[in-house]
Amino acid sequence: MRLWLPGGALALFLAGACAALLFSGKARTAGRRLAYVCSAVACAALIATGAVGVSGETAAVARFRGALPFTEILLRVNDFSAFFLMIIGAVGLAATIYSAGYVKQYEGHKSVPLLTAGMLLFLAAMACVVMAGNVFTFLLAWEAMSVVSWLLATYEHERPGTQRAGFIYVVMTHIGTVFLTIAFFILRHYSGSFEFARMEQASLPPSAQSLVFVLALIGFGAKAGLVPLHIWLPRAHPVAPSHISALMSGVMLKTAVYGFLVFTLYFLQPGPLWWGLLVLAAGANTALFGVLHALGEADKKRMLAYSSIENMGILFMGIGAMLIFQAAGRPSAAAFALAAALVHAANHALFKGLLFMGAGAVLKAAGTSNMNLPGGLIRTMPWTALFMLAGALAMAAMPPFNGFVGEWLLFQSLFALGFEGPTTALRIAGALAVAALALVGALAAFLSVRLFAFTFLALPRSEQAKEAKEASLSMRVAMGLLAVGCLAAGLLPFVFAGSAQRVLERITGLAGAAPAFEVSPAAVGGGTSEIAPAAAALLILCGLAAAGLLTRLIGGRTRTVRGETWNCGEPLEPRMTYTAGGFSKPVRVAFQRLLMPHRVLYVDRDPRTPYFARGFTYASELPPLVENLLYKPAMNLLVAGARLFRGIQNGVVQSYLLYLLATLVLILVWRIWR
Amino acid sequence: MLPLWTLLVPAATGALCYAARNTRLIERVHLAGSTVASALALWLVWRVYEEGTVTALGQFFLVDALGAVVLAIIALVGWTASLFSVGYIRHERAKGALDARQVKQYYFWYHMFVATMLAVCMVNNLGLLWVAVEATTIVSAFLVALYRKGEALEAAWKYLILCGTGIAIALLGVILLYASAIRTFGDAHNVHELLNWSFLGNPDVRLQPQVVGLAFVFLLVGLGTKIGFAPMHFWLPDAHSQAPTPVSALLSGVLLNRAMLALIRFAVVAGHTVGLDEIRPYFIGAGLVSVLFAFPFVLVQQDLKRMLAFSTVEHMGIIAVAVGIGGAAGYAAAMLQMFNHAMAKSLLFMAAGNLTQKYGTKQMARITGALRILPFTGPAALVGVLAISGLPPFSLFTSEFSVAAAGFAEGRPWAAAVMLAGIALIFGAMLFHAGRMMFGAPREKPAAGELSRWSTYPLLLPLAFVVVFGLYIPPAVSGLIRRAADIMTGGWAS
Amino acid sequence: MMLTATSVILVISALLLVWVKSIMSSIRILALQSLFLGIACFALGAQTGEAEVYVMAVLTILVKAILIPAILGSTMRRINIRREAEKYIGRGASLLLASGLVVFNYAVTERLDLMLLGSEIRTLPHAVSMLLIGLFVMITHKKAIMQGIGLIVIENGLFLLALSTALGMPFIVEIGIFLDVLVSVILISILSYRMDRTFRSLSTDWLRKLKG
Amino acid sequence: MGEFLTGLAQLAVVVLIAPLVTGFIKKIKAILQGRQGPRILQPYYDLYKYMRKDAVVSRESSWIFTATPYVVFGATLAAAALVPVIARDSLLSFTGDLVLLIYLFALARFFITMAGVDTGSSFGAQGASREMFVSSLAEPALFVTLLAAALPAGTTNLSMIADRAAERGWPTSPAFYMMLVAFAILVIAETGRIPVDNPDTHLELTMIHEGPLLEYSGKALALLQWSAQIKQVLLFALLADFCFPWGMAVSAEWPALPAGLAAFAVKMAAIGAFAAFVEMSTAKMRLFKFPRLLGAALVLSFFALTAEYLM
Repeated sequence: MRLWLPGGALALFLAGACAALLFSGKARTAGRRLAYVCSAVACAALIATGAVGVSGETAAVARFRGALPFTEILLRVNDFSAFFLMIIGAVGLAATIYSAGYVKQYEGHKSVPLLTAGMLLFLAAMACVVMAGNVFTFLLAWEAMSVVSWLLATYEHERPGTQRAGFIYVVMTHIGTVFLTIAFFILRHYSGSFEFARMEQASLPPSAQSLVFVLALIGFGAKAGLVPLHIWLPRAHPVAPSHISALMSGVMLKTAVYGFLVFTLYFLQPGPLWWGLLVLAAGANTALFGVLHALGEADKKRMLAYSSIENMGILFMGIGAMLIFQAAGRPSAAAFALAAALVHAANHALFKGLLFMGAGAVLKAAGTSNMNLPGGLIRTMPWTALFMLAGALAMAAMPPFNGFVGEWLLFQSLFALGFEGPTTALRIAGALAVAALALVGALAAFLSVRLFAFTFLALPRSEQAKEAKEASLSMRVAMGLLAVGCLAAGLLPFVFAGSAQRVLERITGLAGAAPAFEVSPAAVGGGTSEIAPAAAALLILCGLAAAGLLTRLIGGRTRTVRGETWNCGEPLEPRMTYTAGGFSKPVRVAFQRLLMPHRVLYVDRDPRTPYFARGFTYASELPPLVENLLYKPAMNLLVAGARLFRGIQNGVVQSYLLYLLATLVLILVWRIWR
Repeated sequence: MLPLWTLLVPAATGALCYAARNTRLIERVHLAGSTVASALALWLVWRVYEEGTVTALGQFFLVDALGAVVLAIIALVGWTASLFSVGYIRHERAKGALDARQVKQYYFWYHMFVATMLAVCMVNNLGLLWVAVEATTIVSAFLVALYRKGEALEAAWKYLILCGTGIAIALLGVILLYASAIRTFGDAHNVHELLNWSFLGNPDVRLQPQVVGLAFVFLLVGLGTKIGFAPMHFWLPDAHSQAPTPVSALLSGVLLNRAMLALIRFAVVAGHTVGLDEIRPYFIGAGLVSVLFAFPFVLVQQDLKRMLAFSTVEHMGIIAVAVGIGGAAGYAAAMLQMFNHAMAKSLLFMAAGNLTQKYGTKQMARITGALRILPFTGPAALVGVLAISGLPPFSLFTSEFSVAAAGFAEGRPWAAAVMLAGIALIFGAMLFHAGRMMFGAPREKPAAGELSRWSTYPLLLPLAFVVVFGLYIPPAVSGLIRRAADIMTGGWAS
Repeated sequence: MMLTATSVILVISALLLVWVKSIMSSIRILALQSLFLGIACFALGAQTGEAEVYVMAVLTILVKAILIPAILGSTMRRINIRREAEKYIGRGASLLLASGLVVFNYAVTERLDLMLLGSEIRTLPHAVSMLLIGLFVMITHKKAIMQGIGLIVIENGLFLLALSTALGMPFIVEIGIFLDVLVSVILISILSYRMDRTFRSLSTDWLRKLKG
Repeated sequence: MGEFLTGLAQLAVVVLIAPLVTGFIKKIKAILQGRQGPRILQPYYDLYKYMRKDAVVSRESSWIFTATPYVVFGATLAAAALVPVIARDSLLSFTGDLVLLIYLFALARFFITMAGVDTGSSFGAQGASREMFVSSLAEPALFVTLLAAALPAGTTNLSMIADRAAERGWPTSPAFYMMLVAFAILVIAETGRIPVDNPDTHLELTMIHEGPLLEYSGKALALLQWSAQIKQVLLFALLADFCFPWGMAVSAEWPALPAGLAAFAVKMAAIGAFAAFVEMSTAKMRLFKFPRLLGAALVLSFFALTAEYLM
């Protein structure tokens, strides 16, 4: 495994960042362009490392001695981290190309070199998290990633609400990191060293195993956005510049999945059944919560953030299924479930990155990310529309695209859980998971139609939407790259699944087992289960051809005429078309027990007659439930308690002397008593 | 004779400043004096690194590795604070908050303060150590009472009374220690030599356990008041917020380390007779209480400098927990934490000074958009806040990580876990305030732009230390810290 | 033997301080107390023949008995108004409390088996009780100056302890302690003077603005 | 090679029979309502008529509007290739084609709803919104029912499920009947029959499936109607495969295929009659009563599942 690839990539990132910052004044654009080149080459190097590393052995990349024995930086690439390096490299490459065009809008009033350098450091930090070889480096890279992404998210801190969103984000991730640190220290206690390689051989007693598992779940759950710990995600992602939120949603959440899998696969032996059940339940709950709230959102980027929560929920359902199968001693089914999770992670990175970039392009062109205002952009922004359509189809898990592969695998493993789960309770849990995943899948389709249709189709509902211009070339190239990636991953799933091959073997213990997709868990039925989306796509194509041929054959040549849309005889106005809010209204009504939407209807009564109203103003929005019910009361209690406690410093010298005397007497009494 | 010169130079500069006529001359003398003093101190530290321990005037002065680390802190922070105070005092003078006489008094007491703090880490006799610590209190009380405001007077009074009582209780401890030393070794050695660190520091010196245990309790409470451990810290926020900013930087960054050094020396002595395991719970208890006690005050704080003062209480707690955890790793972590905290806290206080002078208020609610208005101090303050809350790329993460690692290694997992939780909570509270101050659209009232060259360049030195020490600590520094840790474990091998 | 007698007198004088009403009379009691301490030190010097003890005796009388009361007196005169030394709790109650403290202290110091320091030393409980009374004075009195006086009573108690257990601290340390006490008294008087000029009263009720 | 030919034959049969089934259902409904009703072959004539008419496309719509009919027909055709109708194994059968089948229907529905919104008319968008609403409620119940149906076979391969179901003979366990009722409700919901949606009406407020098709004309409308009919046949065939799969041809020899075809015709007639009868006996439900109906289907399928587990 060539060592200089990952090392070179990190060096290039840092060099690029410095180039962007140092070249100021006249040479600013040259510096920035150099930074983009460095970043692009570095991302390519990451992809290459990943591709090579997936099959290769663990290889140490760099080791720096620290002052104290355990503060030492160690970077290494093994097959598992290589898979995630590929994701970081791919989306990083697209984001770099995209940012070349996107940052032009900040030219005048914001410092662009800072944003470019920040992005490069962010990519470097994520790569380091995945390549960390010991606890100190992991925590160093993990927190550096959080801090850099926080600073990038609050880049436009003039806008109200950005600073607060950034604050909530960085505090929640920091508190999550405390859980991780404690888990790492417990592991170190039993394994005797901070090296990950040594920690893998650690044998922990069951109680310590469960404690470390729960701490890891909370720590990484906070970063991945599992429901009770998700409140930062829908606030932080929308405020960040679009290519940064693409990186945050697409890639940063995957580093949390990487961390959790490193804990469950490498550090801990297969644990009891309740582990898997807990993760499955958390995943299902997160997925449902995410998709329902996404449907309630009017802001495009907030909706995409909630959809990221939903996809992370699906991912954790896959991991939950894997844990259950591992606990039940069914390694091949566990490998299948893990393949589902990993493939979905890669696919989600691709299509979520694409959608955020598309949203950024629309935001730049139409000036607003509110979905009810723009419309009909497909005429002015055809290319962005085409790529966004690809992204939307992938998000809705439609067959020819990559979203379907992940969901298909997950359905298979959940069906397997339903058929051959170890106990009846788990089978019913499997069935419940199937129902939840089906509902989430359908609502995701609802979501992606809403996302695409009400931005690009129908009539433009605002002036700015009318004169929207097509996104710049670099943005289109980036989006095109990702769209092609989605389609390719959809048609040839073996590429991605195959790359996770060594990891799957590691779980199943059978070296050289049939490739991931040929692994047919007995429960899911005999026969080869290699998915044939390629075959399905082929079928659809020949179906298209047949349709064209058939109609031509039977009907002969016919002309098409451009006419008026039927609107009961009146000319069609943009005001009459549905809005995104109206489109998802039935779901909000059906699930109002869960969502508790807040509606305001103000009727402007005509004073003269009680019967006629001059106008209605109607507003409906989904209150952030978890925040209102869980976080706000806790914070109010904390602040009230702090204010009460603050009274102890009452400014009176005599009382301070009394405290001093009391402490002295207290310690003396304690000493005598001991 | 080097230690004697290092003491005399600041005293002389103080006197000269007081004598000098116009402010230009005072500033020039002040700068020259502080540069020479810091250079001498650093040279002394280098000699300690070379020869192990430096003694002068026949064992009157004795600087070991432990003292050298603390000496290095006063050298660096003292120098930056003196650079900063030139700009600060000019601005205060221009604003009319200080008249000519007060400026002269300021410089005089400033150098006296530096002199007494230098004495604490160089003096050999533990009794004189107590006298030096008492002297620092009195001298800094003059500095706290510099402004002609009611609050400054109130803060100085509380500072004097509380620390005076605390120090008196500590004196009780020293007397008991000395009495038991006389009782056991009275005849063998000359009476004056019994209280010397060179004598009491040896591990084979055993005094009477009960007496030493009791003495340590008085010392802990007494010096604890001076360090600012939780239930006895009430003077600290008042004194640090009312003092002129360079002085509060010295108070927070340096003075508390002196008291901690004294407490550590007495702990090492008590440890030899009573055994470290009995001393440890005191330190860990005081440390944890301080860390947890500081959180509510930081959360609902309105005054910027008071928030920084409470953050100092928290960090003194962390150092106490590190010393309490003990072992080579624990003590090394404590020393590293002491150094890093001094750097980060002085950076933050100087940045806070700029902010308060620029916005003309200490209320955090009225400071917004600092990143845009103070292009250098804003980011420096942000780096300071991130560093002080222990975020990785900076030095404090390394030391807090090693404290926690030592905690888990030495079998004190719960203490380390509670400490980590406390640090995270205070991080949230501080960032809440810092975020509101740094970000946001700047109002038009305070015009953008830094105050003066004097107020920005001094920030560079601590900023460099905070950032560099995050990833790479030069072997010289880590060697010194490791040797200081050996002293704390094995006692002073003469 | 002489030492234990003087220490009893010192404790009584401290209790008297708690009882007395006006500030000037408490300064006089303080001077008296320091004088007794000096005499006891002089006697001890005679008994042991140590030169240093003599010097310390002279110093105590000079600094603590004469100089400090003079400084405090002059500050009070400069404020030129006869002041009440009101307390938070009435005279009777505070006297009761103070003596209660002394009794508690005697019970405790016995249990602390400090007799290892020398069977013949009886003055340890007295010293600790003077410390407690000093603290008590500082806690109960409203007037700032009284807190200063409480501080000096504590210093006297500690000096007594040092004398009885170890014939006083090493000479340089004693000089240091005297210097510190002297400078802190000077500082207290400056601050009280400035407090009077800013708040026109010495009561610590004015010193309550810095909260939280 | 024989396999491939039978698969193609099956595909042709499904595509050709689809309009006949719709015509048959309309005929049965007419007879039950006591009127003569259109002739059974009327759908064929309609399709032929549409094929030859010129199309009118609204000015606001984009290329998606014109592409939708072909994508929908293609997806339905692909779905037809998966479902075993006459012979046991369909043109393309692999484990997990059950999931692919449902997602192909979802792809068709995705494009129809987009076309509905594309024209900018509120009827299309309203129909699209309700179509997605119904399908998102129906899908969980559908998946659990399929899980319950496929449980005895233990695999998600449609052909193998049909084989296992055939060997089992007439089931006696109550689980089967609960699953059957749930499956029936879902088939009606998916094909847009009366209790859920009225296929014959063009009344703006009630039509769900017809809404997006409002703007279509000419060849496009023919394709869309045809694929709707094919989808209906496929769903009926799915119901037949799971619940009464007897009579399907096992091998490609001479006597098996026509017998399979005959059995298939009988089954389609039976299910069509049942659908017509249901349409006659119930009125269309209010939109926000659907969650209750489809929730009932979900609960029924869960009971079937647990009963199956406990058996």
